[in-house]
Amino acid sequence: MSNAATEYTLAELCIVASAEAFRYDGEVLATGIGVIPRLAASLAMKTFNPDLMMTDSESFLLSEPNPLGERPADFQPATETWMGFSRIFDNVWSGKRHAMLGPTQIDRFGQSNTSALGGTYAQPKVMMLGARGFPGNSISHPNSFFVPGHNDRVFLAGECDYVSSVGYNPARLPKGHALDDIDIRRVITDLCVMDFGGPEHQLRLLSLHPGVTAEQVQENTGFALCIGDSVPTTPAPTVEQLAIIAALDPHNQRASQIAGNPPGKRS
Amino acid sequence: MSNAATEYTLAELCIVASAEAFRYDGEVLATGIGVIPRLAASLAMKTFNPDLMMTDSESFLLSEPNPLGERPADFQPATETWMGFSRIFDNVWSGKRHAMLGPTQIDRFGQSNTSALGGTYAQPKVMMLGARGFPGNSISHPNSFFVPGHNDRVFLAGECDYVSSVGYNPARLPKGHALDDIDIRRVITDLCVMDFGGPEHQLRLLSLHPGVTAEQVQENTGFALCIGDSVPTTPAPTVEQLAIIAALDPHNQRASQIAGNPPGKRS
Amino acid sequence: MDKRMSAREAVAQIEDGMTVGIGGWGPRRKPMALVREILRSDLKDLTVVSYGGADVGMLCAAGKVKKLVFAFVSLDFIPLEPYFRQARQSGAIEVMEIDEGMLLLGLRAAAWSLPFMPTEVGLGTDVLTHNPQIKIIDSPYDDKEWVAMPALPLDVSLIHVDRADFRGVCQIAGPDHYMDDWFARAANNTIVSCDELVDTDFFHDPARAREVFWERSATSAIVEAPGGAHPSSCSPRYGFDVAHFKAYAASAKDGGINAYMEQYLGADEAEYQRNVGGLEAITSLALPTY
Amino acid sequence: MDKRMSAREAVAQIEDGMTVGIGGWGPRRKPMALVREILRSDLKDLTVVSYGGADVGMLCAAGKVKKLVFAFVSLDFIPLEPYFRQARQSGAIEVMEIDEGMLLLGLRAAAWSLPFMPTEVGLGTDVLTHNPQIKIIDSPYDDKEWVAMPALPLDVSLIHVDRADFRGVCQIAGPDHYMDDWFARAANNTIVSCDELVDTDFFHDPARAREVFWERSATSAIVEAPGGAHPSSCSPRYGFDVAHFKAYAASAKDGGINAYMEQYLGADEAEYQRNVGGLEAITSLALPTY
Repeated sequence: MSNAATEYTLAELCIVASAEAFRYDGEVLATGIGVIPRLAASLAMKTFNPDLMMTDSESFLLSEPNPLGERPADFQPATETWMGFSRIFDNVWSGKRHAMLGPTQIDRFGQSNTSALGGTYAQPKVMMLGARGFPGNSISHPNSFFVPGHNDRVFLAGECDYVSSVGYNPARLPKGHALDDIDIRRVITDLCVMDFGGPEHQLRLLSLHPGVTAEQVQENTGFALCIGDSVPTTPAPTVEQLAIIAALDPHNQRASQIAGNPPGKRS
Repeated sequence: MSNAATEYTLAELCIVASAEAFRYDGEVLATGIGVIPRLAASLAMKTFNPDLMMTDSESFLLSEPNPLGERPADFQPATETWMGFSRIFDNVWSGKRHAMLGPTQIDRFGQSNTSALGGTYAQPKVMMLGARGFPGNSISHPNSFFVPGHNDRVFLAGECDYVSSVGYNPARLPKGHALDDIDIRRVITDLCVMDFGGPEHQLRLLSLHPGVTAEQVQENTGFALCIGDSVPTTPAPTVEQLAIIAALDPHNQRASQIAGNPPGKRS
Repeated sequence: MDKRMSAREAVAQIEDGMTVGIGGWGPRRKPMALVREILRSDLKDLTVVSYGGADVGMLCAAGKVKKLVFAFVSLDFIPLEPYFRQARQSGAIEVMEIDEGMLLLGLRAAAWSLPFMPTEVGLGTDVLTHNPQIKIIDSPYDDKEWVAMPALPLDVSLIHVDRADFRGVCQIAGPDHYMDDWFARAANNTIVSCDELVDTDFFHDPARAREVFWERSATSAIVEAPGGAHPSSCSPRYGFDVAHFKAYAASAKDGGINAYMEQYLGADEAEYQRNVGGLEAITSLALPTY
Repeated sequence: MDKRMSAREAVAQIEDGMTVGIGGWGPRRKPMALVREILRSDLKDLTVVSYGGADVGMLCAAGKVKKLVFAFVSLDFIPLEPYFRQARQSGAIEVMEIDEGMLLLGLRAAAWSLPFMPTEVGLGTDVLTHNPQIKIIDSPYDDKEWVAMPALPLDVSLIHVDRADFRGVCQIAGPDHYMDDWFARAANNTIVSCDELVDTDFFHDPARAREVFWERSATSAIVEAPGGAHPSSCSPRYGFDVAHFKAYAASAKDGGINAYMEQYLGADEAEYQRNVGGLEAITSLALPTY
């Protein structure tokens, strides 16, 4: 698995970088919502963390991830355990899960917003999905974020318009909890990989995608990032990883996930 | 259904008298623990309350009660709904159940004991089953009692040695509850039928089995009963009821439920 | 007890101001024939509790909803429900916006006759900011604070299932029953529409009885409604209607709910089905691939 | 992750003083091969949580139990478990005697990482008199008092299932899984014995996957133990052993547990099975009729 590819798309780079978030998870339910997070979790399960669990996005756990999109008529999913939506919460509240999600806003505390933008709470300017399962996910188990368009509207300067998920915000810390109990893992974007490992849980740059500069990331982020002296480049996918991704995504849904489907190495 | 039988056993009389407890229940789970309560609930379901629900004593609700004991090899139970033990509690806590049980002690409050007799709690003289589901049954839904041997050890003078189920005891009434919230229905014994409809929920004689006197019942009860001026005789089973009971109990298990299997009309 | 009745009779049991739970999930197995009957009625001021899809969007748009208890409203492949958005963005409805799991806990508390369920879910988020009626409590066993998620007792629940008998034994043959069992148990009056009415002996097979998720005492009314989940899915019978949902979403931008209802709703379910291409077209809709 | 190990290796993970949950119900599907391995060990001071049958009786009689958390102990057709009675009547064990549903709530609270679950069950009874550690709380939503049933977190759970694969996917094919899913979820370390070890692809059939009641992450160890529920039942494979239970009960009056163990226990499960007539005799035991 060390045969670095020379040609790959940015989406594929993001899939591989996102898969890394699940490497040391052991046996947890890996939930990737959206094409790139789902392929990332699937890739991790197919390669370096075979202990991961995954659903069919409907009601069963699978021993092998399903490929995305239409499947042959004779395709038999490798179901292993019924896992209807009500049972998902038994898992969530046990903490044995790692979700990777794409909220609309992420603030400097790692709080995120899936619900509403602007206006007032009684009459928001833009209504989105609602709080969904974010409150429960964020207080119960590790979470990572994937952002296909890194800009300062997502990584906003202030606090989220609506806080769907808890972050490292001392002002909101519940009694009896510690900031260190909150476990936000990786933030993968079209520009870079980050985590909240900076001083006082500051968002920290871990690696830059090829051709991206730290300044570019900072300019597109509404708050100060923790940037080390030398930031490594996000590793390229290997040829083997690209083949597995292609098999998991036979209809190339990944090509439509990042605007323009740019190559992974940007000039 | 008005064709009174002339020959019947005391057990059969008790089954018919116990079935009456379920007459006006509507659509609830009727749980009769033991041969006579189970036959009573089954008889009620087969005749005057077809809306009753009943389990197979294992894990399914039945549309028709199963006969007792060994059944023909080709017997097909009329399962209608999975009802494993964990789901029983969903039903219990909804209140849509009426259980008929046979505790070892019943005191003047209608409190009952299934757990321990004598000695100390740390070292009881006689250990029985434990509290079982009695605490939950008694606070959640109506309950009736069946006692195959009416005596003053069962209907004891003092309070139960261990209180498994709540009764009409003002000293134990939980905050925010009323005595009238507690719903003990019928107490059927080998001597009579009673309820807690006397003044201040006193145990009250409703009917005497043929050949039994009110004095005899009072002598065998450790506390004062409410006894009206004229106590009716427990109605005899009808010929039709006896036929249904015989079909429900083809191995005549009911014959071994009351010592000596006496006739219903005692001289 | 014969619990069969028409959709109109069933919906006539609902009163203005009642709290109505709706089963299903997003665009999946929603009791849409019953929702349509509400659209045809003059009911108003409902509090709706739902893992929301077009059920919520339609009822909001038609002015039936005073308050919505929800964690999300979505059509999945159309992530943002257009009429729900309009209702929120115009300030037309009150909301109790909570986490998906909190909604489940609230239903369970109601089903189990409890005032609340403790949870840490919601702590630190705007779920609590905007729901001051949800109390924070101390535990007698630790030094943490806990959310006391209040019970969500329902006056009525509306649920769609695959099959039912006249006494209210309901089978969900699809891969997930979602939270429908808890909607059934949390409600005072559970109205169930079914794609197929069957004889009781259909269930005299343990494999089928396993697909019955609540006892019949938790069902109050049975409405025969083949294709009644349309345009949502009723897997494994039929998928959701992508084209219809697209037309529905488009109507929010052009014409509004009145135009949508004018075109499709009809005076009853038979007319609705003629307007959307017929029952055979509904039951031929391909299942979605997830 | 290959979770297979011998019963001895699995039981070696248990330490003196630990809290051990035991699945099954009375004489039904008890993990008796694992219980027997505890009998062969020098483990002591266990807190046992069980819907009890001979598992509890044997462990009490063999001096393994410091404290018992229970609602009942019974062999059903022999209502009073003889060794459990002896242990109680000699004051040999501490007890937390609670209602069956309270036990379920305590397991669920542990599974859901909650400190307690509110319930009215126990109010007015001696469950509370003798368990002062169970606190009564006020609700923020009404004026009643409520029992705060504390979580029952388990260090270890022992469960017997029909089939499992090496990764810990467990199938219970019998008519009821009892509370085993909650025992599995409430425990830090869930040790599962199985009548049959199967390949993973056995479960690639939704009907079988439906009989899997917890995800494999809730299983820590898999012990292959054909007939391992004996003398309890493992429906639909075999019933409980009436003759053996009668001999077991008789031993309590004559000879005691040492005589019973001397006659049957053996150095390992193979020897035990020879002593009780062999595996074929076990798997031929008729199912009970209820």
